[in-house]
Amino acid sequence: MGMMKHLMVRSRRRSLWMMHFCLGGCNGCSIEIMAALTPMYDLERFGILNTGNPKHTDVLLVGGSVNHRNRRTLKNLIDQIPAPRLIVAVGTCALTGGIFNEAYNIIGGANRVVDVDVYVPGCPPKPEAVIDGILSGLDKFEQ
Amino acid sequence: MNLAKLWVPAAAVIAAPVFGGLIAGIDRKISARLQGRYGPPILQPFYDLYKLFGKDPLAVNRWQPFFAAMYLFGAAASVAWLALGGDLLVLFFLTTFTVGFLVLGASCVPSPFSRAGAGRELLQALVYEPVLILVFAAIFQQTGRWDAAGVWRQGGVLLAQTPLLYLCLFLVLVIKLRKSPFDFSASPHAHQELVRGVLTEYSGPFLAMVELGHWYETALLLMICALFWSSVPGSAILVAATVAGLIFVDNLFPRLTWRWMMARIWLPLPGLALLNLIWLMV
Amino acid sequence: MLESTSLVDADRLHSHAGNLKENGWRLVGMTGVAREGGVDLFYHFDRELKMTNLKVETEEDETIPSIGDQFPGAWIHENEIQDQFGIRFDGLDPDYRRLFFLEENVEATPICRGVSARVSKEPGK
Amino acid sequence: MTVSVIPVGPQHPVFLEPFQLKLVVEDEVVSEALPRFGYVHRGLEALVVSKDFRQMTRVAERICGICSAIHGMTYCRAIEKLLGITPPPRAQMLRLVWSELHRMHSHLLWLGLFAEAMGFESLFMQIFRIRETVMDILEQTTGNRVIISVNVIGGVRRDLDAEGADGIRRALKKVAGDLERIRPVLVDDYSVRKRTEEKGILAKERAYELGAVGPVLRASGISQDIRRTGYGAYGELDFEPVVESGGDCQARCKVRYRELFQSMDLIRSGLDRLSDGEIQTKSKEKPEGEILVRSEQPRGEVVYYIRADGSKHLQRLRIRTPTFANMAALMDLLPGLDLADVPLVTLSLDPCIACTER
Repeated sequence: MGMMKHLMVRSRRRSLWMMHFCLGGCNGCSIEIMAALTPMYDLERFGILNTGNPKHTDVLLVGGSVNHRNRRTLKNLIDQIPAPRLIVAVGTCALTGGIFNEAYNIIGGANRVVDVDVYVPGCPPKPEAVIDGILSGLDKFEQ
Repeated sequence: MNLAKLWVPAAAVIAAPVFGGLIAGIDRKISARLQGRYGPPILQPFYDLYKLFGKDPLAVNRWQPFFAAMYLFGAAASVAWLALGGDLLVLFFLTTFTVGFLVLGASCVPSPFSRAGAGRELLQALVYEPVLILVFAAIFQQTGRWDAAGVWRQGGVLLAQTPLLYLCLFLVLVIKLRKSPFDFSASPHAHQELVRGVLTEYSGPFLAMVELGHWYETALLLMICALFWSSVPGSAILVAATVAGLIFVDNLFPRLTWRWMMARIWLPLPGLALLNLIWLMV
Repeated sequence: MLESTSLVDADRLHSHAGNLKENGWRLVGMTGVAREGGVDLFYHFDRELKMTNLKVETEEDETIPSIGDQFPGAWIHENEIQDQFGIRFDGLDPDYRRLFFLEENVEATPICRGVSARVSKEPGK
Repeated sequence: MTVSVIPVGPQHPVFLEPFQLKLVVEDEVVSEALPRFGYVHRGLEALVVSKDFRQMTRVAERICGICSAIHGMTYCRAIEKLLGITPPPRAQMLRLVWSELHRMHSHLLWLGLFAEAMGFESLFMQIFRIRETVMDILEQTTGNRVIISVNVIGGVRRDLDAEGADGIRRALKKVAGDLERIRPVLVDDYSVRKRTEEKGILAKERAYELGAVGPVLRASGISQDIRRTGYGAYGELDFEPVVESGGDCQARCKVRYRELFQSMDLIRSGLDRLSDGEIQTKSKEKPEGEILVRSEQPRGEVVYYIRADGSKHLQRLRIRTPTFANMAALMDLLPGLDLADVPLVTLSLDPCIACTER
């Protein structure tokens, strides 16, 4: 039994299917996440695969700040992700609302809607930082 | 009935997914290298599968897990049947049923992506099923046997007489394994119009079951390929070459549309197979 | 004051826009600027890299004729203005009824300094 | 006949950003399309209330990450006109160099996503590999990859030394070679042509009537490029807009592919003509007046309207972004398309939702 559990933790750490959802931001984080998938950075060597379907997702990368319309969309998406899941907020907007925090349609960072596990600061964070952020969240799967 | 004989299919049922998973892992690694990336470890598909079994089971309705299980069962039974040396015609019906369950599972949910994927899966079956039956007919024509065990014992290089048929079978493999340019019903690559089509609504353990079924199907099709050069080293070479060809084709093409497949592939493919068959007969 | 801007009445907007269209002008965009008691609406047109503008001075909550029938790309500009300034456009298609960019709980906001922004925000979560 | 409603988005792998297309589909043919926006709407034009006109440069850069350099430049140009100052020639030329590098990174990103929308994974990876060269040179010369923040009111923030200029030249040589190598696949390959030719045709007159801008308009055979107005240092350089006549996805792809080479030419001749001198004109004034300024972004013409009353805060800032203008064209193209072509045709207009909604 112990071995099965050990193997499960190992599998979860080695196989992360990710989805990124860009909210009200400038899109810069989104393209850096795309860049992290490509030859220079190659997320797949860590077993991280881009799925784009919440039902297949283990790790959700949220970029951008929450506004009044996408709040519900984000909540719906999270509800469709089967546990255990990891939620990573990428970029300053997703952390606090960033430069747009005072704008009339912005509620704030992603933590206003969901419980974020890892925060990756930067405007936008470099792909290395995104990779580091995802991998540093893996300890959540130990439990 | 000799009980000892049952060891062979039992071993095949255990070995086939390992084989199918390894093929998937090698495919991902080589594809990554072709794209200039480092790529995941070869064992990646097994990590993925085991992880999926550990996710929360979220089924859309009661039928979905049932159809996923039936698909897995059908695929495993086909492999067992072939390993048992069973009749090729029965195998043909078994594979048809297997696909049927996949389509049913995809159309029992309300998601339009899944349903559209199911429709396309059916169209694909329409394209490759006639070829499969012609392949079996050609094997019979050449060896005089319907049962796989007999065909294998007969030996010989079937490939020498059936190059066109083998080409058709290769295209069937491209379609069945959802490689570009025919990856429109449930592509493993996310960025496509249907968000994984047939598999959209499956999650966690049910997705793992479908994935496992897919590995059985991979193994089954490659076992059929092996019949074309029935000696151990021969079939090993043939299967390796076929897999390499699949990976290259996958990386050389963009996805085309099902309309293109119906217009350009649907009739020519069985036509080509038939041509080869007629050539065998005269 | 912007260069080459002509002030027109709301009810003559259609004929002016029609004139411009016949002469090969292209609708570039629309800008709303709030002032006390109303909104200044600018229609920007372009032809061979030269620009011309029409300016309509509207009262609060006035209904303006849509120029969507002359310039089919106008709907997106008009819907946005409708969201942000509360002006209605007559004959707008498709009409998002002030829900183009904003949710119901965010009221129309005249986005200009000096005019108070009316936003009711409900808390997140 | 089966009629179904397929909601593409707000989360869909083909779109990087949330944006919904409700498609009414009859037998996998789209009969009606209704877009839904507002998922990215921030209301940043209203930020002029709380941020002064110098801080707004940083906001303008963050309208959209893909076109940020040119947004920043256009905003600065507008304020400079209101202040009555002109940046020194060296700053003007540096702005051109960085704008064109940014255009290259945007176009390469688009080419990659376009390949991916076709399901051509390996081409996607190759194009992104080429793009990294451009990203590296942006990082080397400005310190950041995406939002390079080089523009300030009155000039640029960073200078380019001879080493940096040589680095850019070397990188361009590499990119040009790599791009030539993917040309047969991108333009001549049978299966790629099968997916892109005669898909989503936008006729010349219709494109003009709908107010389409940028590569979309140029792919439909209309030669329009705001850079031809000669703003900044563009007046000193000689170039012709890239025009194709097909109006389909293939033509839009070709326009952007050829524009990459055009940008490289502009950068090279810009670097050759780089004069010595200051990189910033300082001014202590506050902007006053009303102005309309246009620039050519990777996606087309962007229009800034600014009204200022001589105080620290602007009175009104209005930005008409290129995708905002192209949306009407997209809605005109969708009905009648095959479902499989919807992502490709949508992407061929290079929609930037962050720009559209601001």
